[in-house]
Amino acid sequence: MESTPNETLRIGDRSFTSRLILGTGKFNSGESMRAACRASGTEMVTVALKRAALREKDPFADILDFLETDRYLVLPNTAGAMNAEEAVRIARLAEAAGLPKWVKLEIHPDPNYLLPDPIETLKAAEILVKEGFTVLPYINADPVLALRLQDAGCATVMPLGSPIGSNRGIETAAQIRIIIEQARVPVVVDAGIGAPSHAAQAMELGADAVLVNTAIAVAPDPEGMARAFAATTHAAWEAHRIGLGRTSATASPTSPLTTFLES
Amino acid sequence: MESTPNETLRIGDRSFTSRLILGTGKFNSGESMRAACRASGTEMVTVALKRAALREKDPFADILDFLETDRYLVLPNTAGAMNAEEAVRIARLAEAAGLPKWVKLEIHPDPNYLLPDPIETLKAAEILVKEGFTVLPYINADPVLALRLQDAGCATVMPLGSPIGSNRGIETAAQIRIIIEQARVPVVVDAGIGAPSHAAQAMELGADAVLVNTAIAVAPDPEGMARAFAATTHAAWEAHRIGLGRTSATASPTSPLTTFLES
Amino acid sequence: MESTPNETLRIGDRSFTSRLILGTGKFNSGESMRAACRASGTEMVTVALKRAALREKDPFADILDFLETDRYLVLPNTAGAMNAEEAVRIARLAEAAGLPKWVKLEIHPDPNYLLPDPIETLKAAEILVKEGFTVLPYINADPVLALRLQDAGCATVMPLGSPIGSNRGIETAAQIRIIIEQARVPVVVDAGIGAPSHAAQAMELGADAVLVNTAIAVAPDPEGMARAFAATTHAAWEAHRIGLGRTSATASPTSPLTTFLES
Amino acid sequence: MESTPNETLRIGDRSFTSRLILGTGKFNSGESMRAACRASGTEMVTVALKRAALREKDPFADILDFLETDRYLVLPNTAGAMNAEEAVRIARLAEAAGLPKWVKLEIHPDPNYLLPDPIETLKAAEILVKEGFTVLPYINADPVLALRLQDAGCATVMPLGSPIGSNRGIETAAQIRIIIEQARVPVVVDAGIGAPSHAAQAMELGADAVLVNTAIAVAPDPEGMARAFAATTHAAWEAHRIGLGRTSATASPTSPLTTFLES
Amino acid sequence: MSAAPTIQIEVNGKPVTAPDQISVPEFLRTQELDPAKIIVEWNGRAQTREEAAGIRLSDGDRLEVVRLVAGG
Amino acid sequence: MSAAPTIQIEVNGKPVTAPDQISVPEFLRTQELDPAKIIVEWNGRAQTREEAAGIRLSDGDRLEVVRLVAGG
Amino acid sequence: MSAAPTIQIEVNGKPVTAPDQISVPEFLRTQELDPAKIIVEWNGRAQTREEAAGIRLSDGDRLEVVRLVAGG
Amino acid sequence: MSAAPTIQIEVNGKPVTAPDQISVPEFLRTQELDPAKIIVEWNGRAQTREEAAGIRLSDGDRLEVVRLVAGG
Repeated sequence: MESTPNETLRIGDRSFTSRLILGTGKFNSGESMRAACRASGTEMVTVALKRAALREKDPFADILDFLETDRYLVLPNTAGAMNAEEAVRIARLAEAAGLPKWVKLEIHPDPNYLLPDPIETLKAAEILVKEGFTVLPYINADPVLALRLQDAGCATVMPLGSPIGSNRGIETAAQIRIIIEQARVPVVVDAGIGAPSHAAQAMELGADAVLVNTAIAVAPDPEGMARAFAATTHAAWEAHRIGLGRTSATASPTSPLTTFLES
Repeated sequence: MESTPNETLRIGDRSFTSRLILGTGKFNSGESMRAACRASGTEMVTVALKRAALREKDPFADILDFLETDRYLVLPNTAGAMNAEEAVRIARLAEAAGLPKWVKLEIHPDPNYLLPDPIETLKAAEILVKEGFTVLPYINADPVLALRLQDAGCATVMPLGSPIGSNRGIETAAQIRIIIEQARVPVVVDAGIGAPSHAAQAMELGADAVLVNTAIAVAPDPEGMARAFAATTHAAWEAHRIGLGRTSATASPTSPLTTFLES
Repeated sequence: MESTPNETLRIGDRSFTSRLILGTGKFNSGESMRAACRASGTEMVTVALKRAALREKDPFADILDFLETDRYLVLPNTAGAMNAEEAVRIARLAEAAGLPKWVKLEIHPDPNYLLPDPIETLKAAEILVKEGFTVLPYINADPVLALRLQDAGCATVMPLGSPIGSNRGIETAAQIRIIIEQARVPVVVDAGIGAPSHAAQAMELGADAVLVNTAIAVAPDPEGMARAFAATTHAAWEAHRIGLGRTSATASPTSPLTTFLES
Repeated sequence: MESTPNETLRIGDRSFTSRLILGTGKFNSGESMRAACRASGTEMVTVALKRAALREKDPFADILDFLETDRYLVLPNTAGAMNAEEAVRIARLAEAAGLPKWVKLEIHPDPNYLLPDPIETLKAAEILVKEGFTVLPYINADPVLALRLQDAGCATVMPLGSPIGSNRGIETAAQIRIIIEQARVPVVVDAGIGAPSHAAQAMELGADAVLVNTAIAVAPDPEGMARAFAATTHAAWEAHRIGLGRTSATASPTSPLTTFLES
Repeated sequence: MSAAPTIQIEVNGKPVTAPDQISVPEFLRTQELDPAKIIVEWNGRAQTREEAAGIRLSDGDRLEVVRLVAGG
Repeated sequence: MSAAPTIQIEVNGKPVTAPDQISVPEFLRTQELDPAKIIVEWNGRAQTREEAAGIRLSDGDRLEVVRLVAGG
Repeated sequence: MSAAPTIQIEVNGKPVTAPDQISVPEFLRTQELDPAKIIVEWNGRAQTREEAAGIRLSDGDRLEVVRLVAGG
Repeated sequence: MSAAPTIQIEVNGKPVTAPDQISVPEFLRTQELDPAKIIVEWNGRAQTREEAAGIRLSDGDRLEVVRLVAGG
């Protein structure tokens, strides 16, 4: 009876009301990023780490200047890591930077498709969980891998819908459905979500949250787009919670049809 | 910059803020229908006509007792008509009943799939337009038929996504895209919309509105479901207005990836 | 138990062994067209009519010089007709040219999508059937229209998979399935068939034949491609005849799995 | 210019003319299995290993009695293995049985979906390659895993289309396309291929072969179905070799359309 | 004393007997229908409630008697 | 000596001048078209080649002159 | 006369009693299995039929006894 | 007077010369980097800013010098 979600999303030791996680890449200014984050109502945003260029002023100042860290959990990712060892080092650097001991674990050596490496991801997850990190691994939509990561103590699994930034939506619906059916931790669909209908579809499949970046960041109006994704994500989550109908092979009338005006 | 639609939907001589039209069939009580209509924020609801049973108390009283007719345009449909002549007679009866001179024209003789008859629909549309009706025809997703109905003076075209009540969503996306590209009147996607993601997809294709009935009426919580559909429909409409990104064959990184920790 | 189709396809008063109809457009030479027709084993090929250019040598000589008319029924189409009247005139011209009194009825006024006009098509079909033509109408995948054309005496219905020459395959599967289920005449899937898998899918849906043109004519090796389409079409027809299995939501093992090496 | 494949498929140190691999499970008799294998023209068939029941006559005698081992490479699978160690033991048992030192490596602990375990599969592959086996691993359609298995020395990768025995076809087309694009060994699409059109689609994506079992074995006429799959697989392979056309958003006429009968 | 004359009319496709010259609203009430909720087509022409109130039925008249209901 | 009389006819929608009473095959040949490959509609009616051979053109006649071509 | 000595072995995960020093083919035959159709893993190592023919079983041995079957 | 002794260290994979025993924050400032915005891995171990402040660099030390940036 209320339009805001009335069950919280529990990841690790934290609770979230919002089911939309925002990536901060690709915005054309810190201001537009801040406005979009605010408008989205998100409670978790990702950041990356990058080698500092010596003797060169970075144009984009410090990202934390633009993130209202009291509003959001800042989730560092391990983008750029080519293997488990590098991912672990990045996670530790993020912790040393004073960020929460959480990590979006992503290891994708191929530069064309940015698809995650299942072997290295599991290896890194095992190490990081042991070190006390709350680990959110980005994975291909592989149900067996998802189970192994849960067994290893990951706080979520984050299967992809389609390649990062491709806007192609949920091409992996059949396998995401299985992941959700078998999951003992929240399932966050990440990557490829390019339109509100994609976010809605993920939630209707039973996902617990979605992570969106490109579709909002490069929109002509990131703030408006953030709002649109937030509204859709939560409405579809609500619809899934209420219970959607089954599909049928034939039609089913919505008006009385019989013996009308047959003379 | 505002989350409510800031452009109105113009059909015939009327303007609408809401882009969600509700069908009133299949609710299990007049009260739940009224609550869902209200929660949806709709401004147009459909009704049907049915032969009265003699000497038999109709269980569902009068539908108008449950419709707040000051809030909604009540749109009579011609369900049950087997041909153009019957559809025209039904439209005239609805007008005689004091309803607005509008009609959702639907002629679907086949009881299994309830798919509309293009020939009879055009024939009836020509007559009804001539008599001054505002005609909203329910059609298969046939772009040439859509053009002919517009040429005949129809106020909208209402292509189907999939069979009525099937919940299968937008199976006709490619042809709906063409209809929208060529349309000179609002395009309302009707039939088969079984989940918020379907409504969102329709709006992202560029539809001007959607008509939903079964998915809301038979939901365990019609009121909550109506709210979910309304939020999704308008958010996706907004996203389409802002401009969604193109899809790509490869990935596009959201984090800096180069030369990181490669030692 | 035999690999060649053992039931014939009956259209009008003729029987066909081949279930692949070839369009002759777009070949880059008469010779390659002839070779492809031969390799395909087809028994029906389409031709078009075109205004002759006065005082101008037509480059492509006479198509009949390249068609072995003893092998194939030559089926004139009405491409270029903007309405029923023009289609009827073209059909009569084709008959006057000495072709069989058959016609592939196609009326598609829109130059971008070449989608057929249901109203004009039915009107022309009624006239042509009355004049004794064997009429094979090209239509959108509209089940009600398909029935009306059958009622009017058409010898087949030819629903499209996707727009002519688009190579997009069977985008209209759900409605083609209904057309086939309700059909009393052979159903020939025409347009958009760009790969052998598309032809196979059409036959597995239960189609009686497919018409292919672009995918063969513009292939680097039209003869080899014709052979590939022919083999696929007939193999898939045979598979449909034998009976394909149902899909299932879960897996079903093909090897014994229980209690093996569990120690 | 010839209808039989004119390039051979090279796996390990063997060459194959047929691109259809048959699974032998689920046939209702040894005779029907033999007939289907023969009719398919296959050159490779899979078998499984199973604990012998003590003091119990096995009904199905010895599978090798029904396999013409001079015609086919008999490929043992590791179905039933729950982890790498068990898979390795099964492979060694098969070798001890006198089968070729080849193995279809499949490790799928989940009984509902039979989806493969990427971690255990890579681990087993590394061991078996080192022992001199020709390893054909069954995997989810994970491009990064596919590359790692190739790096480990596997002779093919065998990504799934959909769950084993589900007949759902190629639900993983986008990722199989990437696997094929990046592959340095033959790609064999395995699992879920339930109709000739599915096999054709796999070949059109560029696969080197398909493995089919359920769809043939449980067909009312396995022999005829085997023939249909063989014909389709090779025809689609040929079509892919010749080169299929691109898809287009609009139509492209196959008949001359301009200025015809416009008077 | 003779009985009141009756007529045969067709209502929703079925034959019904009614008193001659009965008004439409009165006829509806004899059928336990509320004239305020009913729409009537009389000999093929739709009638507003005001028009219907003025009609007196004659032998052979055809009526369609319909109501508004829920529909999609 | 007077010039041979000519007529104005419409061929494929365009005005063309031709000798009066010229037969259809002769006319086609003046247009460098082979009558054996051409099909003619004369004043709105399709003509077989035999019929066409017997037609002599008069002022105001309308001809459609078409051929068979490749088509899908 | 003393009874022949017996051993306890594990076959396919279950305990089985067998005569001491029985050869693998003989043992299989006591289990109504055809040694020519069976493949044996002995104490964790796969054995060819030739190797298996030379093995005599001792107390505590573990056997996996498998056959080739249809599979996909 | 002798010049101050210098060391060779590796920073982000490249050789850099620095004064011996320079503290990490000082070194960063010589590179025009703000120590408050930088995270340092020293010889393979991540360092908090407090830890980094206490480190003095020696010849052969390896540093990774990173910052937080936008990322998805």
